[in-house]
Amino acid sequence: MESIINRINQQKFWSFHGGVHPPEQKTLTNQKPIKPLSLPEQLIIPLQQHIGRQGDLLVQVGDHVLKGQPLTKSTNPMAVPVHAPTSGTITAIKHSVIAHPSGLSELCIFLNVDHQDTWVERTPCNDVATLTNQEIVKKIADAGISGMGGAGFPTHIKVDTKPDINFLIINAAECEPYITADDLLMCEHSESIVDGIKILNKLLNPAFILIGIEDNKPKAIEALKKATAGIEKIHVCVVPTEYPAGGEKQLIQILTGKEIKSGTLPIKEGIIMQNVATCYAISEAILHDTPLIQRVVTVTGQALEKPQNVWALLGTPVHYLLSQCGFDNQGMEKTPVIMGGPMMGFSLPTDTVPVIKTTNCILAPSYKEMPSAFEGNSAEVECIRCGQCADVCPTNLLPQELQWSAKAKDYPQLNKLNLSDCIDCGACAYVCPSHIPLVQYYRIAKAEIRQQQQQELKAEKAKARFEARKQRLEKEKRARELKHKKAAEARKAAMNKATPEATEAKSAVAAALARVKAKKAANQKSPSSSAISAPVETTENQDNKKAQVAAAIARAKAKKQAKPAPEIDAKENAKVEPSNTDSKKAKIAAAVAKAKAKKSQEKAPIQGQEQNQEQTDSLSLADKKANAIAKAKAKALAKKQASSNNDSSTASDLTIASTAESEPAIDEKDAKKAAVIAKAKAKALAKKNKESNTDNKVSEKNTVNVEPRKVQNTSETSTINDTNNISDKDAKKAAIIAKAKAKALAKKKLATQSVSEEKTMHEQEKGAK
Amino acid sequence: MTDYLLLLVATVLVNNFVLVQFLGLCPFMGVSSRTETAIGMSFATIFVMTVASLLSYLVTTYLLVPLNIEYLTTMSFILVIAVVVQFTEMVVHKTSASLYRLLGIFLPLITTNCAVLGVALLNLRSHHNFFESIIYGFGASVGFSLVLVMFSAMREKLANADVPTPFKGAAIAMITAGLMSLAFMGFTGLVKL
Amino acid sequence: MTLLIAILVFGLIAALFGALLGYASIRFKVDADPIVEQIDAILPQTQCGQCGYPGCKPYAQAVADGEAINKCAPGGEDTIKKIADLMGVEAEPLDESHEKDNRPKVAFIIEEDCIGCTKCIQACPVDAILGAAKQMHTIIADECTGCDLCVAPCPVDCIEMRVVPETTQNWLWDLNSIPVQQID
Amino acid sequence: MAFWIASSPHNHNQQSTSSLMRLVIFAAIPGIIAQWYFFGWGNLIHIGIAMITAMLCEFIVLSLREKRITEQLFDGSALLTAMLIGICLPAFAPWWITVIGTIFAIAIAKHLYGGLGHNPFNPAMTGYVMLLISFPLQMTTWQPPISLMEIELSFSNTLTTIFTGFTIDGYSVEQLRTSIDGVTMATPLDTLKTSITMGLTVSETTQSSVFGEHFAVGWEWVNLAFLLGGIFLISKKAIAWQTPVSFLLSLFLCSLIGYTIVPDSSASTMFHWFSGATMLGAFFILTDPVTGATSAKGRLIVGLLAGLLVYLIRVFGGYPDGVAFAVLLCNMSAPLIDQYTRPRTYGHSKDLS
Repeated sequence: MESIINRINQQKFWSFHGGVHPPEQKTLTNQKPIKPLSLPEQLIIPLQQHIGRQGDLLVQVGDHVLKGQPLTKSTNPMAVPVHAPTSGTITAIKHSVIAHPSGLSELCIFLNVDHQDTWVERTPCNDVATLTNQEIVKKIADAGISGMGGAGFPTHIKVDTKPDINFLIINAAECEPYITADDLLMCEHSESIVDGIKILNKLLNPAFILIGIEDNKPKAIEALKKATAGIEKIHVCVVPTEYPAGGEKQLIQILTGKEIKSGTLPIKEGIIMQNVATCYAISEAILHDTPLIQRVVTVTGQALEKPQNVWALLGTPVHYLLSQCGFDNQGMEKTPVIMGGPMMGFSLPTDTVPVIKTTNCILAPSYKEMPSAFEGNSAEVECIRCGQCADVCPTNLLPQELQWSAKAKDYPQLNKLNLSDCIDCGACAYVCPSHIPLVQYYRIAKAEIRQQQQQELKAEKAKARFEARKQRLEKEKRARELKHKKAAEARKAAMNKATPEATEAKSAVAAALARVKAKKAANQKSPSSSAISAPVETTENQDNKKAQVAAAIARAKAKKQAKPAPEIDAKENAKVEPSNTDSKKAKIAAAVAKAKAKKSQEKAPIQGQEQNQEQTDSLSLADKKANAIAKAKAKALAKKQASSNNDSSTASDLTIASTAESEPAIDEKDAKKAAVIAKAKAKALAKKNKESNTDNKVSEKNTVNVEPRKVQNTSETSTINDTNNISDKDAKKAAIIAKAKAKALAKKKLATQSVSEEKTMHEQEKGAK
Repeated sequence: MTDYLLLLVATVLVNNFVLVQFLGLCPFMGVSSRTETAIGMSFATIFVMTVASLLSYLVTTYLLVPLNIEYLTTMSFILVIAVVVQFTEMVVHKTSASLYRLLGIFLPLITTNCAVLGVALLNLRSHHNFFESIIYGFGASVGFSLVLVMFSAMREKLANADVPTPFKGAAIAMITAGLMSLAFMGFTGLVKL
Repeated sequence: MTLLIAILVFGLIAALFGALLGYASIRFKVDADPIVEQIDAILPQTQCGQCGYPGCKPYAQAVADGEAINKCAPGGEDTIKKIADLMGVEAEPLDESHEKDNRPKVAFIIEEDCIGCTKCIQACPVDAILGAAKQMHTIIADECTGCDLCVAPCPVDCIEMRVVPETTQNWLWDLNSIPVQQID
Repeated sequence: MAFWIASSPHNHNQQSTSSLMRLVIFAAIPGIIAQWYFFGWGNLIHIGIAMITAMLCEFIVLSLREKRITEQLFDGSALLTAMLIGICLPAFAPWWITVIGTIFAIAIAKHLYGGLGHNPFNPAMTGYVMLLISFPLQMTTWQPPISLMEIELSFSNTLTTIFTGFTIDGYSVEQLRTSIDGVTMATPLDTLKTSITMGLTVSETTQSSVFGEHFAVGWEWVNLAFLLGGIFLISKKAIAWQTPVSFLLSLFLCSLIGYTIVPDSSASTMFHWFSGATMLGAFFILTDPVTGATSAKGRLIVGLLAGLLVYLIRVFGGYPDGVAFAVLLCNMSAPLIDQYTRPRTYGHSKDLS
């Protein structure tokens, strides 16, 4: 400890293995001030902009939101909310391409900017000392702050740690070439950054605070030194410029000489690292009650006329930033636009991708400055084992051997070679004379290993469930045998003596017979009876059951009759379909028509006019029936829910197929079950809402745990969506609600769950870094 | 002492059983696809060959020669070797089930490994004394193990190589063994006994 | 005379060695063959029965007894390779009677069509279907192994196998499949 | 025009394999010039033959294997192999020796294993050793340094000797190899070995004219030139420094020990350094990354092993020079050495709890 401090005081630091010196190109942007951008027309705000979970939606399409208003709410510790970066109207909530290397789409809020830029009411805090630590942490969480350097780990989790902290390291290294966002932020807002550091100091109370900064930012060093002049605890540590000195583990090694054991977090060594931009965001959030809605983005590269750092609102599409900086891609056959730096950034498939909390750079290189960005993998030749990759690897891996194993998909060998310790920095691929995209091979291998591990976990679980089921079946079988034996004995006894029991048994048989008869009768007159029973709110379950039976029979009938039906019929039916106003009806009709068409293709058409006639008749009948039944079902379910909402006995109401006797985690299972049930329930509810738009009362009554508003949301959003997607969307929305409910049911579980989640998030962050 | 040392060097390198005398090629090709297996096999073979050459010396000197039944040499050697191999197999099975499975058929096949019988017979032919026999057996097996382990490491590396299809697998392994033999020619004349 | 001596001597040696081996066989006795457990650990535990055995464990037992190693369709080439490694045999291509497409799938119940017959619940080997008689059923997607054993029993064909959609969580870094925007 | 997806990192230091190969070839030029200066045209002609054969062979094999011919043919690796074979061969060896050796090196030692990057043995040395074992007579037709030769040796004379076995004037190889004092010349290493076997001491042996003033006429300068080229390569970071340094050190130590124990029958340390193929082996052959060890520690071990083997074979073995064999033996052990010299990955220290 002493020696570490001595060395820090002497500005004599350690070094890490390897490292490279790619052309820095920071002069493109580091001389110009950060430019505030005018408001774009539309913002696209992804619900998830960090590692962890996405929050629950708080707004709906058509809502007008104010600047700084939260758009999502976090119920999970790993979720952080997103806020409206400016005032405007929400025009859509739909899937859109997000800032992720995969170019996949996720749920985004589309905000049409009204150019008023009206703030929500804010309560600035002038004195941090008046706040308790819990309040600060809560404020950080509510401001939606997640790590702004790399992977975007929720900050409030990182600062809410208990053990003694030796070092708080502020990562200002910014080792990636081209990027100067942190550099300029430090130059222009060093006071705010130091305020943020002070807040972190209050929260964590570390023994030392080290600011690690590379020596290629003299102005920022100056500014920081000035801002921290009076503070004993804070040391500005100027480290030599070398990529990747800004990696978490590398910076720790440089500043303290310590290594973080593989698979653990720095906190285990009493070290916490925060990015400078995060410090700035913290001070903004605490002192000015400004949530994280904008950040500095370096827009750079020689394909731009005016490369510059800008204050970009989160959600600003990349094309807006590029056009503001004079993007000129005329005469370029390929246009690589990279989000992040040239070493670890990813290229974008489209320019509608929005800026998110972790976006620190948009790079549009010209062919001349970065030919390899245009080549892709085409330049790859055979590895000659030159070993340069191993010389530059900051974690001292053997990239070359990893590459052979990754190509051969030899995962055990990859684990043996510690592939998981690779930080994806790209130094190896940067120096590879054979131009092998090493990092890409590792990423694929890592993803596949992760998937395999998940599959193994799943297999284990499946095995346990399978065994449990086998045991249960065995038990049931034994029980049944026992029962049969008893029954047989009882019957024998009854035969012998005409006891009252015998008559009872007889009556039971008679009752059963009667029931069957009743059912049959119901079959015959089902169209009318169920049609009637649906609108009338009967409280008896029997009707409901009847209706369902009827539905099944009707469907079966329809199926049967559909068999001989010719194809024309199906077409006719399809023609009739659009005229149906009720979407539900239409869908069922469509399904029936589909089934019919399928069947008619399978079987040779034996045609007859009477048959045809009959067929169409029953079709319409079936339509009506099905519709009515669906309604009835929904209502019955809703009712049931209402009655059993106060207690959690819903689970016992329904016979659940899976018994959890042998499962160790009984609570968790229950919760899950409840979630599924709730999902089904919620779905029925939603359907009902949709169908009979009038009764808000029912939904209000029904939702003790679930907020009425949300249910409405669900139904409304789903109506605007494409009807084909309805079931899908419904299910998803319902799942969200169900999750909430499940949580309420298993409050105890939540704590442990979140802990484990946190762990996995940590791991993910590490991987991402 | 120097003689023994030279004998050892000669058997390990100069007259390497596998690459120079071409004995024991079956397990050399068979269990060299993984280093781990090869090392296991090496230990098993070292044990078997050393003990077999010791026992065969004893059997020859104290049974066959006094009783004048040298014509049964081969038979008695086979008996000795078979017992030692069986014993080794049991021990390996008990101590390391995975190694047992990895070695598979090659473990009992040490019995028919010509190197083992070869060691016993060559001992007899070169009129080695008790210690020489042991050293010869040990040296031969160490030489066998050395090239086996090296070869297995090479084959692991080769597993990822882009070998033309007709030469994949055993073919390229044979070529590699040939080239190794070529390299071992460099030891020719190193020790003059 | 020499012949007799030879026979005698060899008999003695053989008896001695026999005794040694006999002792060793008791001393170094190996109880069970743990290979079945190891194979079972490799199998994907979908319990789908596509191999012709009623579950993964029985198939593991069968493989240990010499059954072909290429019958596990859900496991695919990976599993075959691992079993081959474990058993010390050459890996074979997947049995041709299985379909090639072994992307991960989960069952999905088209809930509008479900009549609540519970037949699928009885078929599910891992209790991943939730529902009751006359109630709509649903699949617990997290628990579903994609064995498709529930598809056949459904009387109204309302269960289908859906390929697990690609998300940012399970994306396998296939850069070539990303559709890029064309700009003019 | 379209957006373009590529994997990170997006920039690159713009080095390439072929430029690396070219650099190695260029670095060998001083040595070749020295060889030409002291030994005449022989090796230059062999290098030429070998290069032509290598390119043809490479072209045929690549087209048979349906590879990207244009890129792989000119990556320089085949030329480098050919050059090394040409340098190593005796100057008067017949032309077909070169052709066979080169074909063996390119087709069998390299392409059967999958081409550049996959070959476990150094192709040039494999070809050389194969020749040495198969054609011992032709492979010992060493030419004495020009200064010691009786017959004037012009380019055309050398050429006809290589292709027909006789000079234009009808001298045979044997006659050419006879020196002024009427003894058939051998390499200094060969001479040393023969005389020591005959019971002469080193000091007696080195009276022979092949040893010249220092260690060996011509050879010392050739080795020095290769040493310079090697240092250039190290300074350019084209080769790793560990292998040559540990190799030379190991050879130095071995010969020093030998010299200290039996000074009469041991050559000096510098003789070992500056005769035979020591420097060529140290900087141009052992450093071949494809066949060597990959980790720094591994390289050190390979160098030590090679030094020991070279010394053992030179002093005790049946062949006058052991570099080629030592290289092959090191190639053989490199994968095993690699397996046991993997560096400790960050965060995997034992004292981290």
